[in-house]
Amino acid sequence: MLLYALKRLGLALIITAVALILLISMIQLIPGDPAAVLLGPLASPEMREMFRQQMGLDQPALVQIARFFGRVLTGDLGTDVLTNRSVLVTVMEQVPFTLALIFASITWSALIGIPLGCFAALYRGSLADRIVGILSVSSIALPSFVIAIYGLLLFSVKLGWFPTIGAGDRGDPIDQLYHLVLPSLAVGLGWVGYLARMVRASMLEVLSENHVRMARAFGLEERTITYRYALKIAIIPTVVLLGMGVGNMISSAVFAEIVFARPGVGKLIFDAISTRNYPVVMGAVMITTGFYVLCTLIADLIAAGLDPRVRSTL
Amino acid sequence: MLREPMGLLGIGLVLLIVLGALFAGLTGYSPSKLAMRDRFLDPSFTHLLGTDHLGRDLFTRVLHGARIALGVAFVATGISFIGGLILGMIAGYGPRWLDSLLLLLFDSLRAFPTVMLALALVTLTGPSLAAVVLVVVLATLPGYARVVRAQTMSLKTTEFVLSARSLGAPSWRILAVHIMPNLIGPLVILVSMDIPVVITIEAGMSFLGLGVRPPTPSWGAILNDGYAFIRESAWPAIAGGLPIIIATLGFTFLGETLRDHLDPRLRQDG
Amino acid sequence: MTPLLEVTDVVIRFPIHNRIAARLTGQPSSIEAVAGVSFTLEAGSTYALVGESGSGKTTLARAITGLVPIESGQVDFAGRTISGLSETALRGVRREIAMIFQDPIGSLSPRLSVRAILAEPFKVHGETADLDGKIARLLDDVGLSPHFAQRYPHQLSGGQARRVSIARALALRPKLVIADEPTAGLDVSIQGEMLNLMRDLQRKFGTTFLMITHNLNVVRHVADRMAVMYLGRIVEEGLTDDIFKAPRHRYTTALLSANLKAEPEAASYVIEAEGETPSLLNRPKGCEFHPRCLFKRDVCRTDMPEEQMPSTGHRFACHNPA
Amino acid sequence: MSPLLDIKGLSVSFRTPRGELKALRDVALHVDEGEIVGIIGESGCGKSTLINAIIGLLPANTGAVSGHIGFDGQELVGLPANAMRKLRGERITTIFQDPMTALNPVLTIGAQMTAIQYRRRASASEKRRRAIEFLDKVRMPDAARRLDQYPHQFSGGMRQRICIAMALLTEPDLLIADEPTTALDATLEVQVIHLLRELQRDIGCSVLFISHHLGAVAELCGRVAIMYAGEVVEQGTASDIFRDPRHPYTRKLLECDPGRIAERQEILPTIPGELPDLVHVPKGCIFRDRCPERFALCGERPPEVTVRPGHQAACHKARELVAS
Repeated sequence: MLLYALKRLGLALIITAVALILLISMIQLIPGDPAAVLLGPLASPEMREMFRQQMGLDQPALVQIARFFGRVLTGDLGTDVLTNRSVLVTVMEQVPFTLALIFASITWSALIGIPLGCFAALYRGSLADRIVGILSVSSIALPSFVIAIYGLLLFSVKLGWFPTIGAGDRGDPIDQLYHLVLPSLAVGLGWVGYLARMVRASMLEVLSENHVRMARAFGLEERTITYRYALKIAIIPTVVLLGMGVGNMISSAVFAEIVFARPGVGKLIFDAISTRNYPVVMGAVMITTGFYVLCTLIADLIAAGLDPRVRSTL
Repeated sequence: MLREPMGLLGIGLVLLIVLGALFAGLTGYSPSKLAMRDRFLDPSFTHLLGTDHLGRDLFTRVLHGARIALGVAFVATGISFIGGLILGMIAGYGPRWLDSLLLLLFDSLRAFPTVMLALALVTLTGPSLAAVVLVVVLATLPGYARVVRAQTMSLKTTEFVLSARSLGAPSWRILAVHIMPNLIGPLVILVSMDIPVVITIEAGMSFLGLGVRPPTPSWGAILNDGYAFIRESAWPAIAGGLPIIIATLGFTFLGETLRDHLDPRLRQDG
Repeated sequence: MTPLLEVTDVVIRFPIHNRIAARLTGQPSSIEAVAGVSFTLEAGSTYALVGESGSGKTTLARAITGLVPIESGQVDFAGRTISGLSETALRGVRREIAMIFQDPIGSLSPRLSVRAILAEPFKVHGETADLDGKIARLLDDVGLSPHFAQRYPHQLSGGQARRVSIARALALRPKLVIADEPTAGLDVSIQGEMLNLMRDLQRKFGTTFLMITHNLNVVRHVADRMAVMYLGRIVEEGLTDDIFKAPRHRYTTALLSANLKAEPEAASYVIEAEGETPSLLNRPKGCEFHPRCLFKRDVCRTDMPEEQMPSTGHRFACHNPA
Repeated sequence: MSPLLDIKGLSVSFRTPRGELKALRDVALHVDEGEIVGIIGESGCGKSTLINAIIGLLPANTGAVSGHIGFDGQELVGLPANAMRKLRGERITTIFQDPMTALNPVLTIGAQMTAIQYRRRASASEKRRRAIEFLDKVRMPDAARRLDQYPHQFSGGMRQRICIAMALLTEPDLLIADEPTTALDATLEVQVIHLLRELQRDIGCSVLFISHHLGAVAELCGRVAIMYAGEVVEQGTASDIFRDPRHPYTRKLLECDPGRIAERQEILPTIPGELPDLVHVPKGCIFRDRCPERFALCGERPPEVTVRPGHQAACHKARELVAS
């Protein structure tokens, strides 16, 4: 297990590093002058030249990549062009809002999705299973931003039940929760379906395995078989997929933040693009990517810990 | 397949989108010509979905948007399909160092949440249709390549591949005759299940202003316009979301039914 | 007689850990699946490699045609060294040595028709003239009617699929056919058919057979010579009749006594081997069979037995032979 | 005394896309108390369906089930699932073919062995003690320590021993062994057979031993039934069946077994032909198409001929076909 964890951690670090390098290299690979794109058509040649020097764009490509990489390793993601603060600080200010949204969404969707998946697996082939199946594929298919806008339209604009913008008052948790309802509905709805399908599929796979047949031949109760024998195995691949699904959730969160004008990393990037605040965009992309890699790493480690076949190896 | 209600519904919805794209020119309106006197009209027989903040017929715009959505979906998935197949087979069958290298590349690309990839890329290139296609390919291809690679590796050790090798068959022949035919089926299922994802990415990017430039009608852009004026009129927002819902649900239902029929693992009798 | 195939001191290793992991776990970085095997195969004869799971017999068979790389040792075929050849250089060799794999249906490419499967050897070696005639003759050789050409592997029964693999193996009239468990997965009533067919074809074309099997009953009826393998080594080797009449190595005797006869009142067997084949990760010291041997002596625990050859053509490695 | 397991006229069919597949037709078989009965059959003979019918675990596409399965006076055909479940693992236990997949990979052996004792009113430590006792019985070295290990830490042979220990733990009346040695090497197979016989004597249960390996059945069983294409074609004591078989299929099957052929032979005997299609079951004798003895009467379904007390063969010529 220790060996596995080390290997997996090493891999995560390498992947993050390569992802970073890819990101930095994109500036080089993409044709055109980034200074022109980033500063917009109105910038004077002098401004562009200054920008190039500032960003180190006048250096050879490899030097730039190496430099940038080196700075990132020390936690220096550059300077916020607008406020002149460290990008790291700017981004980290917004992280709690996004995390709150993501965790709220994961929580409510897991509470509904996982039992729904078990239920569908137990009553496979029944009408209820079919209905759950259709609803879950539909909820996965529907883009979160469409749900967000329709939700906004119906519940905020027409019915006036929920607030349309913001994250609520700073010192008022109730108000903050109130502001979370619609965004986390939009972000989490797809996850309910995703979870239900994952759990159902892996449960069905486990229930068709030989050892389940053996457990039945020993007269164990269906309840024991489902919860003690099957779920313990089915949960392992589900955990891995959950980790991978966080990527989707980050994307959904970006849209939800924009639609509901909620502070957060997504909103930050979106606003930074319109103000051509290029270091903030890159910094935020790096931090969310790192967060995503971390989530898959944690999920893989939990899954490995749940599996004695991996756990007992060194 | 036609006997299943879900498949039938899927085919119906997809057909609606495809026909819409084909006959988008027959509505009698231009998708981009302004008519400021007709702003925010509610739906009627002359304007089936009403008009937007610039007085353009939303129905016409939605139909033209279908062309963009379907075009991106087919071009980008086609590139991803072929690229994933080739790169996956190279990784799975080629030398180990190449496999490690490609795998690292795939996994690193997969480390980006799709929206982040889109945001980072478009900041540098500026919004365009090509950028949308590039984002879709970068977001989907590594996943396909990984699946193809895993399958190639397991096929590589099957007795029928060993048998072909023991005959002296060259690598290209083993890949083309014995491995590829066993990969295509599962990959087609996988890719067809991803079409709604691609439509979502395209719509999402134009919603964020990262896709096609206005005034070209894209569903995401229509939705964004509607969102901006949501307090003036609900119809532009509804009109932008509706085709996205129809298309993603239609392709999902179709893909699901297709998979249930083609995936031998899910069939009870062998 | 001249030897057609000569295998000398062949060692095959499989990596199991990379170097860092091996150091951390204290396990070796590779295992020896085949640990120094030598035997000679006369042209026109049938030779059987016998062993249970983990004996390395399948690995050895695959290594002969270069499907698995060998670590050291040498393989000579028809007077030419074929070990260590490149894939391209092996192509000519593979025309002369055909293989039949274990799984009757799984060893046939699932998306190809029987016709395409049988056409492949000719296409690979560029002999595409009169393809249909050749395929028809092959089907006839193995007793399948011509309409089988249109079928796909999953539409065949185990016996029919096996016939197709035999036809494919014999397509280019190879000098040597290596058959890995040719009767595995087949019912008793069909096993005989396959063995008869292979014998017929051997008579007709003078083919040499190397057969890999765990089924002693099969060996007795078809093999001229046999070798018994245990943990990647040959523990006993000789004429089949000699070994069946007077087995010497204690593993061979155990294997023979475990071959249960369908005769109810026959004298009950004696279990002559305890426990199970140990893992290749920790080979026992001394004689590698000693932990399971009922006849072990002290020397068996410490010294690996030397190979002895009391009579010509019968060799074994045991401190306390039967 | 009535038999412990008494199967009469059992027929089972499956729904398939091609139509109703009649997997078992009019099967009669009994197992007395304390007896070991062997069932021999090649692939497709219906032996797995027979086991599944007895333990009430037929697959979802099962069609009609008719006839009787009497177990200790209780009718098992049509028994409610709950009542059936009460018998399973308590009075009827099963050992399966593949020991590598039969155990739950994420639970320790100890957890699995205590879980199946859920009906016993005993403390956890007592259940554990019993598990250790039975692991000792199947000669698991160091049982107490190994109880806390997971299945993947055991070899195939050891896993099959664990399965045997689990099957005997509840001291069942009937043990069903479904090809328990097929996945094992020959040197392990004899060990397992030896162990089964020893423990059967110890516990005194009845055993239904299913195998396609004639030698294994001959070694272990007192009585033998031969199945072909969903029917029991012959049954009798082991010595009757192996010395004086009366059904042509049994005779051919024994002839084909290379283990019984003493001298090295140039041409091995075979049974030409294929299994009949069980969707469209042919009229008359099921073995007719492949039978060397067939004659005009074989177009009619053969009667169950009693050759001698306890030895039946379903063949028109059963009385004439004496051992040569």
